[in-house]
Amino acid sequence: MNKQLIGSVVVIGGGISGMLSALDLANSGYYVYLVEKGPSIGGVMAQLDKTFPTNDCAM
Amino acid sequence: MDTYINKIRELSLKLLKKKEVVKVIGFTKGTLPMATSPIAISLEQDVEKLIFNSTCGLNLANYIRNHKGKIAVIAKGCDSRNIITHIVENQIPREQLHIIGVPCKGMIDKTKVASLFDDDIIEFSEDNDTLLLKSSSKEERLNKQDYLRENCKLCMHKNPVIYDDLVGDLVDEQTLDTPYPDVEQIENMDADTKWQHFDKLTKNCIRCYACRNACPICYCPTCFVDESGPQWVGKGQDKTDVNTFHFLRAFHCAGRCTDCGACVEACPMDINVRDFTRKLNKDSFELFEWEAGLDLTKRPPLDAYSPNDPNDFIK
Amino acid sequence: MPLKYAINPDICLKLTKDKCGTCEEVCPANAIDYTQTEEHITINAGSIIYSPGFTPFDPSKFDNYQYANFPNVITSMEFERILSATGPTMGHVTTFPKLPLNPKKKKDKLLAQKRKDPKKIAWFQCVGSRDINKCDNPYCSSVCCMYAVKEAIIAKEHAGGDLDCSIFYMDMRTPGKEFEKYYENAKDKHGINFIRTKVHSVTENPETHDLNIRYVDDFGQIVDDTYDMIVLSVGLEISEETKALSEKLGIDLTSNGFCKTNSFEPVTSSRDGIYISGVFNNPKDIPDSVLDASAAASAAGDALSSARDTLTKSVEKIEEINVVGERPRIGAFICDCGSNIKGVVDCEAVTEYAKTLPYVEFADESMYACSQDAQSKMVDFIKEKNLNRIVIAACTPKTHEPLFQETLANSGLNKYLFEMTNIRNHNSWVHKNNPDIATQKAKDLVRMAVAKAALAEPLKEEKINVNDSVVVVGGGLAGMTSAKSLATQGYSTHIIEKNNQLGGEAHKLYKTAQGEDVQTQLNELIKEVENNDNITVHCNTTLESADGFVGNFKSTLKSDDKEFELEYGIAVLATGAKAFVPDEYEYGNDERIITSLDLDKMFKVNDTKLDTINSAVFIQCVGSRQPDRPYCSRVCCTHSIDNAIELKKRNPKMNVFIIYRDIRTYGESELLYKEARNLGVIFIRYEVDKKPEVTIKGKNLFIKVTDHVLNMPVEIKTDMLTLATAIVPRKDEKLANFFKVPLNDEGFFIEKHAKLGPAEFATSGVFLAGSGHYPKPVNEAITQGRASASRALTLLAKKDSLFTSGIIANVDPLKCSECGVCVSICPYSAPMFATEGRFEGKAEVNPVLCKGCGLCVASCRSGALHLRGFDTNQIFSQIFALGEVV
Amino acid sequence: MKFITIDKKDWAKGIEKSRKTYQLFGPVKDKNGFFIKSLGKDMLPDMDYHDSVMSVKSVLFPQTENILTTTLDEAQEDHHIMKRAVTDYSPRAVLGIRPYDAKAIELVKLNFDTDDYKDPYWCDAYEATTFVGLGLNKPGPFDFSSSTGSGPFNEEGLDVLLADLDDKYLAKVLTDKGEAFIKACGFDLIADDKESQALFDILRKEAEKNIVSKISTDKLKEKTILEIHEAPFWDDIAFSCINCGTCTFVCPTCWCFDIQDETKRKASTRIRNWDTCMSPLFTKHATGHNPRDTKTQRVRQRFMHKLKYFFDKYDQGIMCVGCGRCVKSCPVNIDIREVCNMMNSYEKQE
Repeated sequence: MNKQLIGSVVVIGGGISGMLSALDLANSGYYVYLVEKGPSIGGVMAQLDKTFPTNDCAM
Repeated sequence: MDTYINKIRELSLKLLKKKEVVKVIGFTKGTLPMATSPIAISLEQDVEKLIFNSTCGLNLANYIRNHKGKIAVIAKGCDSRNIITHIVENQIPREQLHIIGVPCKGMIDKTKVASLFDDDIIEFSEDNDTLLLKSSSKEERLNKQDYLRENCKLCMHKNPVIYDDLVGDLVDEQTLDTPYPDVEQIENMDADTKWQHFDKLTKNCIRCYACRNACPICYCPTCFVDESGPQWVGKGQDKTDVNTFHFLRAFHCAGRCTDCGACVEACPMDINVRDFTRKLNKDSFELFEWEAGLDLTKRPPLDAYSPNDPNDFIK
Repeated sequence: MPLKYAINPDICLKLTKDKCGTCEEVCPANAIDYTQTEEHITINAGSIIYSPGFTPFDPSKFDNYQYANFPNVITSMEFERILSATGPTMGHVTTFPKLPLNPKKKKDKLLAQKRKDPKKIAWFQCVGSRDINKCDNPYCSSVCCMYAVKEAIIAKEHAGGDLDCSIFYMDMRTPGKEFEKYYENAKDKHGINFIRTKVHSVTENPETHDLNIRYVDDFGQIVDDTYDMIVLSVGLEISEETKALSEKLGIDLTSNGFCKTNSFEPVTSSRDGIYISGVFNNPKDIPDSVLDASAAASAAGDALSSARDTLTKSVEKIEEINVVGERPRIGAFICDCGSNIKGVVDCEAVTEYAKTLPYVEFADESMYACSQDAQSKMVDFIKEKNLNRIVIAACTPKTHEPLFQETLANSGLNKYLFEMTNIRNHNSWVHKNNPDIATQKAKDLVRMAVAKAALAEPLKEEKINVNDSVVVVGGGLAGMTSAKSLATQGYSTHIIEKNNQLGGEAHKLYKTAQGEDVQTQLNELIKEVENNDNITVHCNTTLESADGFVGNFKSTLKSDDKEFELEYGIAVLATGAKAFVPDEYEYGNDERIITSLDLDKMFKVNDTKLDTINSAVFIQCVGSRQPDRPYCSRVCCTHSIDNAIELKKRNPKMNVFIIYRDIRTYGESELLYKEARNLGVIFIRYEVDKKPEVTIKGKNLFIKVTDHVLNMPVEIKTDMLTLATAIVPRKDEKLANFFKVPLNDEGFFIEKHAKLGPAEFATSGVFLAGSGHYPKPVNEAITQGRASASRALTLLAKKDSLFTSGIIANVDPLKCSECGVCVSICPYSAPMFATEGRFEGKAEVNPVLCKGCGLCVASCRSGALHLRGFDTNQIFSQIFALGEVV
Repeated sequence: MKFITIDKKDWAKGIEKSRKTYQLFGPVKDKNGFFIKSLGKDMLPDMDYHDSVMSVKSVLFPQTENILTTTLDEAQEDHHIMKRAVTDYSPRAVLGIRPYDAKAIELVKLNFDTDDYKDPYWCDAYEATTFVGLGLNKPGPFDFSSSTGSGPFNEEGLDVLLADLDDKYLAKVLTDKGEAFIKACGFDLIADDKESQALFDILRKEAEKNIVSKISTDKLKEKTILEIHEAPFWDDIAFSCINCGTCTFVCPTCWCFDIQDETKRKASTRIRNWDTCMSPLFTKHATGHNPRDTKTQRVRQRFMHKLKYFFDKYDQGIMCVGCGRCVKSCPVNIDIREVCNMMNSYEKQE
């Protein structure tokens, strides 16, 4: 017990969900490693045209 | 009219005597036959100077700002509506005002009357609905109803909306099926005709700004035309600049104008400035069911945002 | 469609045979590095968030829809790219969109020449979802109905109104916020056809490649029809790779490969320290993924709270140079954006032109102005040339302005001495075919930006002092969860609950959709909350007022006629919703007619009446999805089916009917639907204009409904009728007013952004969780509770560095006419009348409340209000600059 | 001195003839009143008018006048160099103006044409202009020109004075300029000097009988500025004033102007516009301070300038010719006659 906690988090997956987890943690005081297997982050949402139901541009 | 005058003097005297107010703002007789002039009476012996007749066409709400102590003001229907607008727009607190309401029977169109004569009118009097006029060359007896100002003909709020005293019985209000026939006429013009109409309308404007200065709702410390950084409007007689002044002023009055007619009354060039403001009054009425100066609790429609505001103009 | 390119090392000639190397030569940014190899890095971290996402279902193996063989059968993902302006057809909807697959293949080329604008497009729903015959995906993918509707509408927008769009579906599942309205609009306003059927087969006309389909319609008739294109609405799948990694990570999955979670800890995997989010958790759409993301951050952070701030670094602040009174010395930077701008605009000419403009001391062109090296060069230029205003002609300020402003700050310039003009989105992209005009326009835009920048003044950002305690309004599941997370991370939190106990509506629930007992878990959570030293619970308490702004709220609270005040920095609104009290189906006239929550209560107390029932009927959509309440209440389908299963389990002989409109068991809840049918629950569909009729005849209770299969009226005699009632918002206008947050037409709170800000409000410092946002089941309410906490935490963490924007309104008191338009019109209560001092009575703007929207500025007739950074003289000079000719 | 008889039948022909040499201005009816306007082709002055709404001062001193121009186009050699605006100063004649307006021009001249400084724009226009006046046979009830040193047949400032004798005009040629104009018209019927002058005298006396309105200015001079400045009546006079500029704009003697630079595209023009002491901008300093910040101060300034400062400075009487335009145009009926009398009769209470 009482092992020293490490104030960092690994986030696996750079889709919308992973990116936002990483941002929230980084903005609240934790060091974040964002790991993505592809060459860029953005995930499937980046491939969408518009989003339902507001027709906002997904990009 | 005489009963109104007597009552105005009586009430004013009472208020000054009891020191309920420090002054009474009303009209006094002018030096020309059809002229009256706003006056502030603070001495009891001066109440005899107060008069009221069909030539009191200016709006006394224009005279109630920046006084010390409580004041009384004589208010026709339109004056009272502008008093409400002033209260709503923080220009004077209600408590600082004693409103002597005058049920209005309409003001006369002095230009129209004068145009019957080639020379200057030297005498004017009225007896109920009859106007008596005299120049050095002729005399005319006129039916007052035929010589009402255009705004008075279309007025639907002759009685004061708020008041503390009344100087006579309330008069019957008219209801109109088409309250904006003049605007409709212009709306129905094609673009060219409309342009010509407005071009001709402001042709003689000398930019004296009497329309603005007679208007109770034009109370900005610095009017946009006087602004130099940035200079919104050129100051010369360039037609674009002249028209810009009139257009912008009208927009600043949108939803606030009571169509009291003081602007037209004051214009030395007989420009019917109401052609600008009336359109916006009509729009306020049709889009927001709004007439200015009827409600102490509501701000004009353009002063507030509601998600339910009409937005048909967004195509 | 990756945003960045990568080299496939298996094929690359340079890597395999050391030939070619062309890419290195042509890449203007020198981004190609052949020496990079795989590296193994070991990271020590406190927690893991696993968010691997999904892969779209591959329909190649479906032989009946012939995706692999017919060129005009495509997947929804492919169609999404076709609609996109940056996609292969640049947004033009066309047949044979994927061709030529291989330009050398003659057949492909010939087919590509047959391209035409489609007149009829069909969408097939549930391809790879809700299907165990063709694939093993019994779950609902939750998003396909929505995207199909969206694609159909956008396709019509792109192709023109006469495009015929038909969606073939089983149940239309639009249970999200504002979704039902969108669906109704698709039908009524956009004229999309919705056909409830499963298409049997697709054949192709070998000549035209038109597609013939055959299906059975609502009336049992066989219909043959021809379409130009078919879009397969493919479902979401967890990839084998993800499943394998999950096994390595040692986390339990459901039979479908999704992560197994508990409804009360919905983002926590079975392995300690690993949190999960996104579709891996359960099929879900963007806002739910976004909520998951923040919830996972909250859960991961909770576990590490004692180590907070130990590894993060803070940025060094550079002293600001005072430029007031200096003659403007403008640096103009023109960005090529690779070929994005330079491909169209003559950037060199624009740069040369910029140098000739007044006050421009220096102009430079760069390939990517946003790249690291361009940024550091910019800092050098600013220092070297003593620049005091910066103009950047590049892409959109929406994404890049903060970056450039940071660069300014790094070189000691106030970040508002900056003007950005968009010569990409507004220019090179739209004038692709007119490079000359585009160059001309770029010059115009640069000239205007320079004219404005010359008048830029350094602006001050006011520091916001943040009171770091939190008020959570509402002590239900969402509120308690939020409070718990915030308290765990060290913030003093108050829960304001109007009832005499915590727990809210959850007290009325029996089980979750995953079978957990609600009351046990709820009581545990209540105990945890009550025992947390950082949480103060105020029961029987109501909020009577709220003044102030982010970091500085102040409220009067009323508890048992006693009033007290509370100051706090953050508010979370978790006021929940309530069950609709029905006014139809004879409700209230017979004790056998009950609501879903009544039935839960019977289960909870194990009511003996349950043993006497032989027939039970559920009616769905009671008060939902009808004109006066046009939204779907989201939870009722699952709830009724769950209860139906419970009844069947208690008494397998019982006749159980569910009378429904669309069954909306989204995600893995679909499995419950399947189970219910297996157990013999009978589902009868009705239309909203043909509602079931309930009659009480003597001792008997009858429900008359038209059977959708037989197309005949049937009458069911029942011992119990459960009405699945709508969930209605509290429509708390008073509360909404206190915090200046909006309510939608139905009375649900409107979040900051439907997709990307679902747990917060546009009002800074106010957050949102639970059914006050939209009806939701236990796990989703808890997720949002956590998400709101996470969002609040990012704000609280910035406590000492929270500043207002410099772009705010200010008043010139000499011009103020005191008319109060600004005070009246401001949605944020920023302007007010000065109560003291030389300008008493004149308006003044509270910089902390001002959002810089400019409403007051535009409304001020007296010209007393100015928007800093967008002052009238700046806008005028821009306009005048436009009028000048190059 | 020379008198010419002009038969009204020959009037139009003569006028037409003068156009070869002169641009013509004269009274024209527009809406509800008469204005002195440039007479276009085939337009005749409407000599039956009584009075014009605006005075004749704008012929020499337009409400908006371009004075200097330059180009900002740096491609031009002379960019940013201010040059005098091109204005047409070819001969012009103003027909039918009333004697009090002509007198006003002489008062305005005191400002624009002095030994120290000659305003080139005004002086050039003045030089180019011939004033053909028309005696006022029947002055209106608000005309008080006889008590301001003018009158219905006053000759000051005129080049020709016409008397309307029903079927003919009798022209009194007063200057060389006048003579040149009459010649250009081809009017050559010389009338007897003595008889004609007698006729003018009778007409003047008849007309003056009509003037019922009078002001007293006799004691203005002996009062000190401070005395009148501090008189208690100013607040009362100013109360009703709305501070429009009507009175100053219609006034034939008000000469104040404001200078503005206007730039359109690359062309920059310096213009001068009529200004008005009624406007708060009139004396506003660049600092924002305004020494005449209140309405009362501005109203007082107008009357003090006209009736006291001018009187003291030039010793040419008051800066008012008694036309009565400001009295009739004022929206609130502030009457210069009353104010003048108040100032004249004011005795400081000890």
